[in-house]
Amino acid sequence: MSAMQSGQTATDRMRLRSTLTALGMLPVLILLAVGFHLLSGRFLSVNNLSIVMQQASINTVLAAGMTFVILTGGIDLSVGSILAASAMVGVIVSLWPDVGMLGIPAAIAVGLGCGLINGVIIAFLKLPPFIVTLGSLTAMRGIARLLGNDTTVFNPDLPFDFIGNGNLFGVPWLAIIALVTILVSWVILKRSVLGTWIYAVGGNVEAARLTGIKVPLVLLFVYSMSGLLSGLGGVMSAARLYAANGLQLGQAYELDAIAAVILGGTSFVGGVGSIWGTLIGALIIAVLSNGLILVGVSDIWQYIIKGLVIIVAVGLDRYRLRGLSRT
Amino acid sequence: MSAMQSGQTATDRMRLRSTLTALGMLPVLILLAVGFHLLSGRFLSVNNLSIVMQQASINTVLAAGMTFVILTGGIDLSVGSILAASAMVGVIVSLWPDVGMLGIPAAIAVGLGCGLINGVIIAFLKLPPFIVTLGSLTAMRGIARLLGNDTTVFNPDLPFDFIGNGNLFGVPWLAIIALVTILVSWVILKRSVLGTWIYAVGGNVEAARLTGIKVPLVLLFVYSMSGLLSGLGGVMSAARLYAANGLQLGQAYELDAIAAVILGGTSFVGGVGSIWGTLIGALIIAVLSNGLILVGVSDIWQYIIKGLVIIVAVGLDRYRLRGLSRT
Amino acid sequence: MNPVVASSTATAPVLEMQNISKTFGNTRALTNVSLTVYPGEIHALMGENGAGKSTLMKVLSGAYLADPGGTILVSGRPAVTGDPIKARANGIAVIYQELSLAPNLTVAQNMFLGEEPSRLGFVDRADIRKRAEPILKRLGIGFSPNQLVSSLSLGERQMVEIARALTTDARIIVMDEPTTSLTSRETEKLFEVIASLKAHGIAIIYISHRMEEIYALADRVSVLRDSAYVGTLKRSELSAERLVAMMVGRDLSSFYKKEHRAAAHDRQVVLAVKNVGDGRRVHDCSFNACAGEVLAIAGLVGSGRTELARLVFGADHKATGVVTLNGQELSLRGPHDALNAGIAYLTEDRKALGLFLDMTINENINVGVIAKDARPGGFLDFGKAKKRADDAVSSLSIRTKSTSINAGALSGGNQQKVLLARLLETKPRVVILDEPTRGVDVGAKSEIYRIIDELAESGIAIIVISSDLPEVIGIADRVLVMREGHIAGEVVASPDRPIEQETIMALSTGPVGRDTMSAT
Amino acid sequence: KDLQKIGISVGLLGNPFFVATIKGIEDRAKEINPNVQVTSVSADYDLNKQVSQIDSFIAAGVDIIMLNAVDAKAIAPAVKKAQAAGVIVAAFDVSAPGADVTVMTNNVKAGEEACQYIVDKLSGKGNVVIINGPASSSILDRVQGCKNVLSKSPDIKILSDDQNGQGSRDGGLAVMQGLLTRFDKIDAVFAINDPTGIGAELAAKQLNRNEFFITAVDGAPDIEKSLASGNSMIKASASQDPYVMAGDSLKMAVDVLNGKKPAETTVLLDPKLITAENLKDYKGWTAAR
Ligand SMILES: Nc1ncnc2c1ncn2[C@@H]1O[C@H](COP(=O)(O)OP(=O)(O)OP(=O)(O)O)[C@@H](O)[C@H]1O
Ligand SMILES: Nc1ncnc2c1ncn2[C@@H]1O[C@H](COP(=O)(O)OP(=O)(O)OP(=O)(O)O)[C@@H](O)[C@H]1O
Ligand SMILES: [Mg+2]
Ligand SMILES: [Mg+2]
Repeated sequence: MSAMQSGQTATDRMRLRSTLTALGMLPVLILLAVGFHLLSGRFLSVNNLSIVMQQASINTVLAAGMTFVILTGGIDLSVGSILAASAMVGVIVSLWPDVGMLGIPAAIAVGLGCGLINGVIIAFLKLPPFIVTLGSLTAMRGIARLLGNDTTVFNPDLPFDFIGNGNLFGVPWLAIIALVTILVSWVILKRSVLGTWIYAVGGNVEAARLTGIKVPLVLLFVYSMSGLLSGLGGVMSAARLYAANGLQLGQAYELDAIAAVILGGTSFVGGVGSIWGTLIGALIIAVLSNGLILVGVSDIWQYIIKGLVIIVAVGLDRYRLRGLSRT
Repeated sequence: MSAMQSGQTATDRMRLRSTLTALGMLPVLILLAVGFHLLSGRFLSVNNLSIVMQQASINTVLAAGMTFVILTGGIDLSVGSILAASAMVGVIVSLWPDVGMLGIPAAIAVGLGCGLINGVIIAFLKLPPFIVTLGSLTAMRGIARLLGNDTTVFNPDLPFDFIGNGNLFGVPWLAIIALVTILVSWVILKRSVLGTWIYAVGGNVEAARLTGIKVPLVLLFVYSMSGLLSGLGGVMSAARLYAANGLQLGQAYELDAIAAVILGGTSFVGGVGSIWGTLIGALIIAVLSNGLILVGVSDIWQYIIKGLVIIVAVGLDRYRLRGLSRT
Repeated sequence: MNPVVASSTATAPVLEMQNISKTFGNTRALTNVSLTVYPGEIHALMGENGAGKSTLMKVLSGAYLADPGGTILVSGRPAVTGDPIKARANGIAVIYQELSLAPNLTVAQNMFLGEEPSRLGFVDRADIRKRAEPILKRLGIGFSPNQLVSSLSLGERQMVEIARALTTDARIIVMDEPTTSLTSRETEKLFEVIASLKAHGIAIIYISHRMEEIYALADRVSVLRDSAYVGTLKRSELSAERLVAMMVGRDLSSFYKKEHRAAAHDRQVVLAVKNVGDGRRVHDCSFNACAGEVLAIAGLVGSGRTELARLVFGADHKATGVVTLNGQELSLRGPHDALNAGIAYLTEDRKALGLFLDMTINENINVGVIAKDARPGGFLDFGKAKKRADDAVSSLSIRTKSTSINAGALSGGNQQKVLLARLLETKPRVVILDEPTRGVDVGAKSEIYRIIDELAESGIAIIVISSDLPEVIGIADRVLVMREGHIAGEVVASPDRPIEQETIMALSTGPVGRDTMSAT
Repeated sequence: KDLQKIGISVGLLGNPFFVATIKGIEDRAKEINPNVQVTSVSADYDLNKQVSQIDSFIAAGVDIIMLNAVDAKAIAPAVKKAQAAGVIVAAFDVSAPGADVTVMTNNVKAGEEACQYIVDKLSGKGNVVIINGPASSSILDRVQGCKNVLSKSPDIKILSDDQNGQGSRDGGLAVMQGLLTRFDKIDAVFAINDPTGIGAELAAKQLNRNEFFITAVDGAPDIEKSLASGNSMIKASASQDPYVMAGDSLKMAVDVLNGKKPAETTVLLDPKLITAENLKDYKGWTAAR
């Protein structure tokens, strides 16, 4: 039957399309990497790739949390401030004699706590995520500064510095943490009940409610997750720098995280997107920053080129998917 | 007939509701103003109110442009960078002997040009506004720095400095410009055909397309408008400061502008909102900054309080409107 | 079947569409379709869900650009295609199937959207009002032109769509399922309007899945099947058998269920609703639903049926009253409580409130039960889900190649069945179906009736909200009629005396009762 | 006239440097009037914001505005406005044209000292990297001072001077990682401030590079720790004394308030190069005074 046949090709197209979507910006990433290597002759060295992975790692972790949030159609602007506050707590606790390792759980707990507060306000008081997290962006920044009395706290003997500077079989711990975060997120999103609910809430929140999904709990989860991962980001940042500063750390990180998510093909309206895309998006951003330094482009031109590349990358992606999409 | 009657009461309720919505955060604004006056004893002086209006003016102009954009369901992150670039051009041109006044049209033209480019990419190439304007946020920042070779350009005899520092019958020109911007925006949004189309595109883009509205042109208009108003903001900033700096000027202004719009009750999904709300939102932000300094709150606590007030304000607003909305 | 070619009428055709094809990616929506329409003719277009009717009309209206090769002649002159404004200038007005209103604009603004009366770019609001009011009056519309569309019920929105089509001096008006959300009274009004349009020589292309409307209106009927033109019948040649045969290519024997179930009173009451109201649109409603019974709720558009159902389901907050299930009082904090207790609800607005268009059919069917099916730790059980989805697809005859395509790609009738499948997976004891056959073709409709029947047979209490009176009468054991948020009366079917349309109509429009007055 | 209210606006409050300046101001002010009200705000390097803050200070009726200008040139009109309203403007760390008094570190000299150390250590020959920062006057001065010295030694080659480490550990680390990959052999690094220098050191440690050493400017607490540890790659930092600097500025401002015009309205404090050797004599920013 011809209807059947066209159904078959339709399915094929769907599959092709979803593969391409999942692949997302990978071609762009590869293009950039090869381009930088040709220009600098040094980009594709093991050493440099490990640097890029490190530099991408914190943004990847934040962007993973942001993916959860954006999939539900929300946004979390407070990740940078939460990161700063958690890093402060992490370093401060690390200075406690003997139990310095507690800095890790303490920082993560702070992140989780902030995320929970965001989540409660958004899910139960039903206030718009943009404003709520803008508010906590500001308030948490103040708290982060308060924590250190507005100075840099530092600990040259940070007990968990291996996280920021160590390797496991040559792979930086930071990169491992980022990858594990992505994997866990993938499992949650694609293999768990909760993941389906997250997509459902993002796709059609009214329908989700009517099918009996407890929308507030789902929202609470995603904002808590984003907070928790910001806390983890705080640990990573503290471990990398042996220090934290309440005011400067994490400024504008939310923009990078959101950019990674959107570059990765996740839709702002919610319900559509994948965590692998986010990883690639974060890598693109890191490759750009690192590659432009390697090539020796001056700071000013780095801005201009970065901006243009971001736009062109999304443009290429659109172009690639055209003809496959519905109209 | 009772159907008529219930239709009548429904209309009444609608009217009440829309008045309340239009009123929006006004009660919060008044509350804040009175509160600060009681605490500092100086807030409600003519002098200080004129300062607040001045301080709110640039953000108001940016937020007006942002209102257009957000009403169509988009976003414009590049306003701060465009403002910086326009201000640079404005000051540089103002240094030309004899024709220094050309700085004003030059700066506005730069803003308009940038807005047009954003608009073309978003409307015709159909790329997501967030990424496009994030790209131009970055690229324009680079260009703004390039314009002044990374230094401050300065003109102590700025020919149009009256804009930034002069008064008309005691009202600062900055405030007048901001008010006129709001008025013009209101006329466009509520009285013109284009305004109806903007709301329609934001409310249901498919429906707008089916009725023959040229959606790309509407989008082009809103981003151009936002660019143009950013350019105007650049002129205002240059006139106020007699100077411009490509790197520092306008950093994170987009967040303030968006916050003003959202505080003003405009919805992120597009189609719902009013320009008066935006004005009130911008005033709230300015009152907070000014009032907290007057009261003598330390910088750290200013952050914390600002963040909380933003959240509480929206919360109050929700609470006030509850019972009027459906569920 | 043998296609019947229309005999030419005396006048020249106002519209000739020839060899129109349209493909979406790899989907053929239209294959060489031709259609000829004469002035003053009501030309019905029929076909199953997904046959291509709406696509053909969107090509006509300029919303889609057809594949090259076809031509459209309006009054003998070739028309520019692919441009909604040009099409409208040519005198073509369309009431789209998917409501295409901007919810945040007022009724009047929507009516004139895209061609606002204006001076120098400023909206002439006086003129808008002046032109809107007579049209609204002509349609008997009770709400104000200044009301926001977002505050209207689905049915009211449909009236706005119709009003919009009447704002232009159209020569051809396309109505793509205009009555799906309308009750008899509005439908009658619409038919009056159609008659007067016809008298003025305006051609109407009328798409509907309701046979009785076709009988009442159509001068000629063209049928599409699987994206291709099948044939055209003149009014004199119309018969249900022929139409159905042309549409489906097979016979559909029984349409509505005929034999009667045992009378309601000797059944056990499952759901008892007492004095339920929301303080705004629904007041003091009480009724019972029994196991194995089909209870219909009829009423005019906006009479509050949907609201009542949502209150019972816990989707909205009750101001008054109690809901009792099997003698146990429920405290509903949300739909999840209702679903846990065994009450399921099928929404009337499947796109906006029902489906996850970007999720697969499989996910759409399973989303309500994945938590129960999950493996320890909350992990999805893909095997179980696939089995459920496949079973549902075959038992409800959902027509799709695979359950892993997105629900958004299905035609309306099949989407409805996906929603039904989701609802049935929760094993409910009470099922509330809000307009279950809206926009669903004859074949699917009869399958949905069959499903309703089987559910009733299995002892589930079924509440059907419907604006389609023949349907209500055909399937219901008992009919509640709502008027202005109150239950105005109840009509019980008995073997010797079937329910009559007039009874329901009288109850739904009749004089306002005393209790109603005092409550307003 | 009594000292009742002081307003402080600094570039970026989260920097420990500015915290020390604020402490310096507060301590000196309390000595004069224990009930003085001090409000300190951060302009976040935004000139518009700083001008707004000055406006608000004027409205709040402060006696003195302690100003760390975001922009050394462009702040002029705001200074004039404040003075017209009868407020004394005292600049510290960064000059502000027209300010009643100015106390700042000689940043050119700081750059010169830090880089003279490099020249001496390298005996006038080698590859040097300058990690730049946000283009503010003090940083421009430091880089200028550094280049003044380096240019006197023709055998010293500047490999890179246009990368922005944002003046932070984070930025210094990221930029240095790139630079280390780009250049196989570096002999010395000049970082425009201490956090940048520490970031650069972290990068080098990670990549196991130790063929070079680092000098910086500031003398911040974390650099003290580094220098003290003995195995640090950071060898010297041209230290400033923010506490004294800001305190002096306030004292001079109070004099002006009381009608005593100082003979010299601008005071340049000389930086002091601290190294592992002379560290024990160094007071540091956070020392109790
Ligand atoms: N925008 C689109 N993109 C891809 N396929 C489409 C699109 N619109 C319609 N189709 C497909 O074209 C076919 C015809 O759809 P159409 O909406 O014209 O059917 P219809 O006859 O109006 O059905 P119904 O009675 O359910 O309204 C269907 O298979 C549908 O899935
Ligand atoms: N969002 C809303 N805001 C305000 N009033 C509304 C809203 N939605 C519906 N109403 C009003 O509530 C009343 C009842 O609506 P409801 O949807 O329950 O009616 P219904 O009988 O199901 O009609 P329909 O068949 O049109 O769906 C209508 O008068 C309608 O105008
Ligand atoms: Mg259709
Ligand atoms: Mg209904």
